[in-house]
Parts: sequence; C-alpha cells; structure tokens
Amino acid sequence: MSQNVITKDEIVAWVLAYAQAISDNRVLLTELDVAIGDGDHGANMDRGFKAVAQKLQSGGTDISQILKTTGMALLSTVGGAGGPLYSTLFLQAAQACAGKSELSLQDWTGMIDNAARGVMARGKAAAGDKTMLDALLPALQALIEASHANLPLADALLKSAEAAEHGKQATIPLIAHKGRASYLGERSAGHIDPGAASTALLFLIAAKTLAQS
Amino acid sequence: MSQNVITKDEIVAWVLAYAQAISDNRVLLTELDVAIGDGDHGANMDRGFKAVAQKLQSGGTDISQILKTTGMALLSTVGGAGGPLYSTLFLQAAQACAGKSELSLQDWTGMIDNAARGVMARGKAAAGDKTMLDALLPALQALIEASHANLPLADALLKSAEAAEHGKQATIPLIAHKGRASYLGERSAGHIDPGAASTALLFLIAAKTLAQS
Amino acid sequence: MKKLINHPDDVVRESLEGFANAHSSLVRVNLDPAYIVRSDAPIAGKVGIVSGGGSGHEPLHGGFVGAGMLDAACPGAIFTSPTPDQMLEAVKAVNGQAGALFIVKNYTGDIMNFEMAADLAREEGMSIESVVINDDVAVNDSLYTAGRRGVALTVLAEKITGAAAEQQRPLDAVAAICRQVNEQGRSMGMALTSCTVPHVGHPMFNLPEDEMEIGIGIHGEPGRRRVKLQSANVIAEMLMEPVLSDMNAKAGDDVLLFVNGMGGTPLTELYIIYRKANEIASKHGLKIIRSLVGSYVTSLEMAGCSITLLKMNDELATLWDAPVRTVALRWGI
Amino acid sequence: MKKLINHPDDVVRESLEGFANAHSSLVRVNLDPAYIVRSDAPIAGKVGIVSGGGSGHEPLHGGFVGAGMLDAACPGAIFTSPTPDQMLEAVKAVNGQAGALFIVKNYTGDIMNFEMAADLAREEGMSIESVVINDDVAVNDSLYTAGRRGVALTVLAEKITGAAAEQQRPLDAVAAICRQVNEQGRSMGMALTSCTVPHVGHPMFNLPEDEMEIGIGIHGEPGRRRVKLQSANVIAEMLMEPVLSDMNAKAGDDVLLFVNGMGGTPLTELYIIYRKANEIASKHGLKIIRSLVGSYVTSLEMAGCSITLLKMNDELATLWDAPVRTVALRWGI
Ligand SMILES: Nc1ncnc2c1ncn2[C@@H]1O[C@H](COP(=O)(O)OP(=O)(O)O)[C@@H](O)[C@H]1O
Ligand SMILES: Nc1ncnc2c1ncn2[C@@H]1O[C@H](COP(=O)(O)OP(=O)(O)O)[C@@H](O)[C@H]1O
Ligand SMILES: [Mg+2]
Ligand SMILES: [Mg+2]
Ligand SMILES: [Mg+2]
Ligand SMILES: [Mg+2]
Repeated sequence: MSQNVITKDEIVAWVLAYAQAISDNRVLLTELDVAIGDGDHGANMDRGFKAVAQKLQSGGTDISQILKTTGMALLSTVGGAGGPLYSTLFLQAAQACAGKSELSLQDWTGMIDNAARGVMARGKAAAGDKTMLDALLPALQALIEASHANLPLADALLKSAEAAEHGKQATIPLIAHKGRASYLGERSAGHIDPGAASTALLFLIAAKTLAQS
Repeated sequence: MSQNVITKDEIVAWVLAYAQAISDNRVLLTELDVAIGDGDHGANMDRGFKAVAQKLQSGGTDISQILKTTGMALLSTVGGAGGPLYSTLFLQAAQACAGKSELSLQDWTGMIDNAARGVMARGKAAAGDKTMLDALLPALQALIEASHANLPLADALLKSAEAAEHGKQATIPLIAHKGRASYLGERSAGHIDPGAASTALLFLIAAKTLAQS
Repeated sequence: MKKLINHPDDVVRESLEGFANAHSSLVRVNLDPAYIVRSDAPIAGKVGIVSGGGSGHEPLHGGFVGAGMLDAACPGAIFTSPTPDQMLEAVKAVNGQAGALFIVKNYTGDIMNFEMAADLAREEGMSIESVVINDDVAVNDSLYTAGRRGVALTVLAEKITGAAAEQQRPLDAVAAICRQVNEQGRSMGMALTSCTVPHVGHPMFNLPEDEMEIGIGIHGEPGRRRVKLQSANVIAEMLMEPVLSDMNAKAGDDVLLFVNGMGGTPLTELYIIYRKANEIASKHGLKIIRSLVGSYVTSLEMAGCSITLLKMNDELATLWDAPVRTVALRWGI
Repeated sequence: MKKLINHPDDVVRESLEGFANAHSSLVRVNLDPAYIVRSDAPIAGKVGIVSGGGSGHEPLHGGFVGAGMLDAACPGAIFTSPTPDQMLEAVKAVNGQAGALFIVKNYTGDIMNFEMAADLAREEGMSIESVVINDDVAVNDSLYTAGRRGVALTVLAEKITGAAAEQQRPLDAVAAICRQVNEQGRSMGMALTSCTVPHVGHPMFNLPEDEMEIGIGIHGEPGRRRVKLQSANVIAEMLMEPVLSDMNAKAGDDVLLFVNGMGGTPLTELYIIYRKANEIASKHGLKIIRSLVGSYVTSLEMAGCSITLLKMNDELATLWDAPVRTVALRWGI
C-alpha cells in the first residue's frame, strides 16, 4: 500500500487473513448464533472460507476475479442465510472492480458500496434490523466520509473498522426484524448479532492486512 | 388368635394390611428394582394389591376363597414376573386351605409350604438364585421348625418374619441367577432383591396382624 | 455431548452414505453436491418436486423421496439451508421436461438459496415454481419478522403435492395444490429439552427441570416464551388454541390432525397429546378424517412435539390417500 | 422428569386411547383388558399371531398389528409383561379357528404370563403354540441367567411370521418359520443415556458425559459393562463383533441388517451406525439383501441403538417382502 492503493496480492492476503480470523473466531461466532439463532454461523463461515482459501492458494489473475472466485466458493459451500449474503457481498464487490488492477480509496469505497447494495437487495433488510448490515453500512459510511475528506487509505480502513465494530456493538439492544433471530421477538435483544460480528471482523482484517502491508 | 388359630377375618385383615404396607413401601420396592431390575416392582405390587383390597372390602365367605380371590386379582392386575409368582403363591395357599374355617400353626405352615412349592414350580428358581424364594424358603423353614417344636402361633409367626427378613438381607451379596437381575451378572451383587423384600414384608405383616389380633 | 457420530464435520456425509446403503432400492444419493433422488428419476412428463433444507430434521426431507412424494431432496449442513448448486444439480437429475416445483420452508437462508437456484435453473431453460411453507403460528407474520416459519406442515405439503405431480398434472396446477395446503394448514410446537448441534457441542439453551418452551421452531432456537411445565392435556390446549384461532376452520369442516415428535419424544407421549388434541378438535366440531402421529419433522434429539391441523377437502383427501413409496412414509405400493 | 404425560398411572391407557383414535381404520382397541387387534379380525382359517409385552417399547407391539403382521398385541404397564387375561381375550378376539401363535420375548414375566394364558386358552379348546425370541447376545444363555433376552429381532420375527400366517399356513408351519427367524438372528445394544420410567420419576442409572453402557436390554436396565464413550465407528464394531461371532453366518450368506434406535436417538445417527455396520458385514463377505433402520423396539426416550443381523434365505426374503399394513411398518398395500 506504499502507493496509497490496494494491490491484487493484498486482496488475496486480506481474504486469506479473514479466512484465518474466521477459523480463530469460529467458536465465538457459533456462540453468538446459539444465543439468538441456530448455532451454525461459525461452522458455516469456516467451512466456506476454508474452501475459499483452498481456491486462492495459487493467487489469482486480477482483483475482480479473486473476489468472484471467493463469492462463488462461498455460494456453494456456506448455505444458510450467510452463504447467499456473503456470496453476494463478494460477487458485487467483484463487479465493482471489473478491469481494475489496483484499488484507490475511492475504488474501495465504491466496491463496498456496491457490495452493501447487493446484500440489501438480496436480504431485503435495512439498517437497524439487527443483521450484518448494521456493521456493513456504518463501515461504508465511514469510508464515504474518509473518501470525501481524502484521508490516507490506511486511516480510512481503520475508521471503517472502528465504525463496523461500533455498529456491531450497537446491535446488542436491538430487537431483530430479519433472519432467524426475528422469531425470538424481544428475546433477541441483549445479544450481538452474529452476522454483524463476522462483518465487523472483515473490516478489522482489512485494516490490519491492507494498512500494514 | 385367642384360640391359637387364625380366623377368616384375620386372613382378610392380613391381606389388607399387606396392601397398605405395599402402598407405604412402594417407593422403596421401586428403587430396589431400579438398581437391578426395571423399576416396576413397587408400582406392580401396589396396582395389584389395590385391586385386591377393592375385592376384599366386603370380606369373604371362607379362607380359601379369600386367598383365591386375592390370587386371581393379582393375576389380572400385576403382570411382570411378580404377577404370576404372587398370584401362584396365593392360589396355592388357597388350595391348601380348602374347606378350613380357621388355621392352626400346622395349617398355616402347610399353606406356606404349598405356596412355596407353587412359586418354585412356576418360576423354576431355587434357593440362592436371588429371588423372592430367598425370603420365602427361610420363612417356611422357620415355620416348620416352630411347628415341630409346637411353639405358640404368635411366636412362630414372629420367627418366620425374622427368618424372611434375614433371608432378604442375605440376598445382598448374591449374584442373581433368575429374573431380570440375572442379566446384570456380577453387577447384580450388592443389592437387596426386590421380590425378597416384598416377600419379607408379607411375613412381617403376618406377624404384626395375626400375632396381635 | 453424547452422540453416535464420528466427527461433527462428517455427520451429514456419513449419514447420507448410510442412507444410500440402506435404501438403494428406493433412492439414489449423490454426495457432491449432496442430493437424494428417487431411483426411477427422471420421469418423462412429470413435474419434478424438489425440496431441501438443513439436516437435523430427519426423516425430512430425504426420507420423503420416492414415488408419490419428492423427486429430490437437498440436505444442507445441520440446521443450514443447502446451497444453490445442490438444488440446481438435483433439479437437473429429476428433469422430466415438465418443469419443477421447489417446496421451501420459510427461512431467510432457504428462501435465498432456493431463489438463486431457481434463477440458475431458469437460465438453463427450465420452468421453476416455488412454494414457501409458513405454517408456524408461533411467529407473527409481520413486517417486523422474517415471517412465519415453515415447520411440520411441510411433510403434508410434500405428500399431497407429490401425489398431484404423480398424476402428471402441469406445473401451475401442482404449485396451486401446494399453495392450497399451505394456506389451509397451521402448526405450533413446544420443547421439553433443548438439542445439541454437533458443531456446537452443548445444548442450545438450558431448560430447568420444571420449565418448557412454547412456540419453538425446528432449529433448536428457544421458543416465544418459557413457562412452567404443564401436563400433556394442558400442553395440547396451549398448542391447539393458537392453531385453531389462526386457521379458518369451522364446525363441520374436515381436518387432518398431525402430532409430530421433535426427535427425542417417545411415541407413547405423542399419542397422549394426540388423544387430547383429537378431543379438542372434536369439541370444536371439526371432523378428523385423517391422522398422522410420529417424529417426521425433527430437531435432532429435542424432546417435544408440535400439532398441525390441515383443513381438508375431497381432493386433498384423495391425494393424501394416493400411493406413496418413500423411506419414511409408505402406503398403497 | 420431563414428559408429555398427565399422570404416571394414566400413561398406558391414555396413550392407547390416542392410538385408537388415530388409527381406527387399521386397528380396534379394547381397554379392559387392554389389547389391540387388526380391524378385520378374526380371519377364518388363519392362524392368529399374538404378541405383547410391557409398554415403553413403542411402536412394538401395537404398531405392528395389521394385515400381514400381528393379529393382536397386548400392552402391559411400562416395562411390565401383560397379564394372562389380556392374552386370553385377545386370542379369542382373533380366533379364526386355526389356532394361534404367541410370540414372546424371553423375560421371566413374559414367559410366565403367556404360559398361563396359553393354558387358559387351551382349556377353552384352542390350539396354542409359543415361540420365545431370545436374540440378545449380550446375555449368556446359561443355567445361571434367565437366558438371552428378546430384543429387536422381535419385529423381524413378527413381520416374517405374520406374512406366513397371512398365506393361511397351518399353525405348526407358522411356528416353525418363527423359530427359524429366532435361530438365525442375533442382536446387541448400547446406551448413551438412561431412560426414566414415569412411575420411578428419575433416570434408571446415571451415565457420566464421557461414558456409555454396552450390552443393554430394552428395559432401562444397565448393560453388561460401562466403558468410555467411543466414536460411532468403534461402537458399531463393538456391537457387530459379538453378533457376528455368535451367529453362524459365513461369507456369501444373505443377511438382513437392522439398526434400531432406542427412542431418543435421531435417525441421522442411526444411519451413521448403519454405514459402518454395513461396511463390517460386507468385509465379512455377508450380502446385505434387506435393511431396516429406525426406532422400532425402544426403551422410552433412551439414547442408543442396537444392531440385529438375520441370516436370510429365499423364503424369508419373500415373506419379508410380502405386503404389510400396520401403523409402523407398511408396504405393498
Ligand atoms: N435478511 C437479511 N439481511 C441481511 N443479513 C441477514 C438477513 N438475515 C440474516 N442475516 C444475517 O445472517 C446471520 C446469520 O447467518 P447464518 O447463521 O450463517 O445463517 P442462518 O440464519 O441461516 O443460520 C445473521 O446474524 C444476520 O446478520
Ligand atoms: N424365576 C423366578 N422365580 C422366583 N422369583 C422370581 C423369578 N424371577 C423373578 N423373580 C422375582 O420377581 C421380582 C421382580 O418382580 P417384578 O419387578 O414385579 O417383575 P419383572 O422382573 O418382570 O419386572 C424379583 O425381584 C424376584 O424376586
Ligand atoms: Mg445460523
Ligand atoms: Mg421389575
Ligand atoms: Mg442455519
Ligand atoms: Mg417389569
């Protein structure tokens, strides 16, 4: 990121580091899902990102293709709600990067914007429904602001990670309106949404991997 | 028993008191059967003797008929191993008393002798197999000895109750060779046999009811 | 966690392998991607009936693959909707050139994965219809939930729809029957104990000895409320009341009464619930013309039950009675 | 104790009432004395097949009453053999003037009650034969035990014998088929958890999280030994080894492989066991020509399983395949 841009190899590193982080946090994600869901979010994401890591071992030809490979691998291995949603996230990200060999902050922001729109279209949820969007949308908002302010990429990634983490914590008091947790009604309040947790981790790993390389 | 004999009404009182004792000891008998059987001996005996008590409410015409009524009621309500065995015990006792309007010690001893033979024929068990016979046979032995020694009836009943109790306790170290407990092999040792416990109770109640009336 | 398994990662695959070994005369099993098809598929001119969902609900759905019911079932990981490629391959394997119907339980994950599969299948030129089953009256069907869940009614829908397809009715007619079943059926469930997902390794929730959960789904989630343990008769009332008040059945109507076990409840107990549910339905003037009692839509080893009422008519009764030959439901052939 | 019951005293009767309500097209139920008969009984010229035993093993035996299987079943109290008057009334209700066969599981209580019933029926002029099922290799058949227990093979014996009787074979021929099944079949079971008898109110034994019982029966009794919990594959080996070494099946023989659940074990797990048992049997050169997987001979809500192998021949296979129409086993009609 010496050039204030993200390279193809850094994208691979990001996804692989996320795969590792998912594996490390598998029990945590599972336990969050036990509390207000069905206890599979950790295992699902881990199964999916293990398959992704396998596919990305040999690197990739370009950023868009790497993200598409990731999305396709998730689609056929994760299942549940997480599968289509994370698959859509990466496939829509891929679409936004078509033809690009490196990503500026503006590119990255546009990519996350497209990804977030994809997730919203797929899941028909909105902010405050206690889903992964409650981490994803604040992260996007932080990126947009950083982009307007022309912050250095590393700072922008850090801010988006903080915003995602904040958004994740803010899911605690919410009553879920989408996904399995919504069946619990008021009993869903008092817990972090597992999808918000895995999404916050995605931005944390982006900040760690991409801002340090 | 003022005449050193047992009357028809005393027989009814004995069986009714035993029904009450079974009800009082139901949990105990059940727990003994949980340890080395299938946990139903208390419920089975209680169901049976509740039915018996119902039938005997209006007394009975003669001793043999009272005992036969008891045996028949047990046959159609107890089930399991206990049902046929206790039914046989009372039916064979009834047969031995046919035509008698009161029982001397010798009559009572002959009655128990016939009952014990019936139980042995029905269950094909022998002394030391860790069954109700291990209370029944010592009780019979004590009665025979008391009968030979011409002891007062009350003393004889007391001695038979003590012998049955002793026989019951002596089942503890035994490895069961008959009934459900035999499936446990060596794991059956260390427990009182439930059938021996219910039989010891039968002789204890006889001593209490018949020796005091 | 005490289970007859080897490793949590291998549960679904090994179970599927055992299923394939045991029932090779009725079904063919594909492992990657995982799906089960009836052994005589595809059947020319017949609408393919395809269902699927997370594993852990057995015999649903694999146990209902066969003549007169499902053409294919796609098992996901435990409590996890299957992936679109499974449905795509399955629907191709049962393609009799008359289109296919997806029977989908109403969960966000199932909806999305089946939707994506339908898109892919349509891209390959197939006609696909989907019916979403949402019979669980424990959940409000409002803007503020993912809608009512699909639970035990699914097995009735699969049986009746499968019979309609077996008669070579066209896709829209088959889908209409399935929708009719969904509209006319309601369910409600409860749990005495939690279940343990192999990957989680401990119970999903802790229920004290004197409490139960009312309004559970089939994924080990807690119910709508936790209350003191009640007798079977009171429980039957607690389940029947919301079912009856949500469905439009009136005195004189014919119904099918289905008491479903959650996996860990013995048949004896289901019949005690059935007895009371039957009494309550009869008091409401309903005529119980068909019955089903057993553990058909389960939640691993959870102890508990659900009650389903389906309002019947002559056509539904005829389709219910039609021959079926699957591992878990079989009559007439 | 968490159960869907009202009062322990009422469990068997209420469950039977629910069973009667749910299955009135297949069976008739008498409550006092308690027995279940197929709805078309008695059938002139047909040997009556009568079984029974303690309750708590459902669907055994009531679930197997119907065309091609049992004519009558007599349920006792939970884990308690029924009484002779039940068998006497049942055998009279199915008397087709061709005699009756009692299929009895080998327990002291069952033996004695059925014996007394047979005596009473013979006094009334009926021909009665009895076959005692004793397939459980966990118990030594020696002078020092009550002999091997009758466990899961019972359902196979009831199916095959029932098919023979349906063909109007005479009593001695029907009894001979039943004896053949008993001679050629062996079982062995294990438990992960105990069960709770309603009247007892607490588990029959306490099994730590990392232990299991090997060599259990079906009455909640502990097994022959307690060992550390093992994987499904090792458990399948622990059950198959004694079964194979006790039965006279050699490479090339046809067998039926039956994996039975104890009540609280999900189907998924039974198929994992089946998968390995199938592999072991195949390694021994056995040809598995028929299979059965499910909870057919249970021990209330106990978690665990048993494996049964039955050496087959053409006649047994034909009888196994013959149509059967009961609540719990049905095909061909
Ligand atoms: N409609 C939706 N839109 C966005 N995210 C959703 C939606 N439904 C569920 N999610 C997210 O998915 C997460 C659950 O994923 P996962 O456990 O993998 O799937 P499932 O709920 O099918 O078991 C939830 O925590 C939530 O963040
Ligand atoms: N063959 C036998 N002969 C004599 N008594 C026996 C025999 N088999 C079992 N019993 C007695 O029966 C008792 C068990 O009775 P019960 O629990 O009512 O029946 P079950 O064993 O059928 O559950 C045993 O404790 C034993 O004393
Ligand atoms: Mg989940
Ligand atoms: Mg007992
Ligand atoms: Mg899930
Ligand atoms: Mg018993």
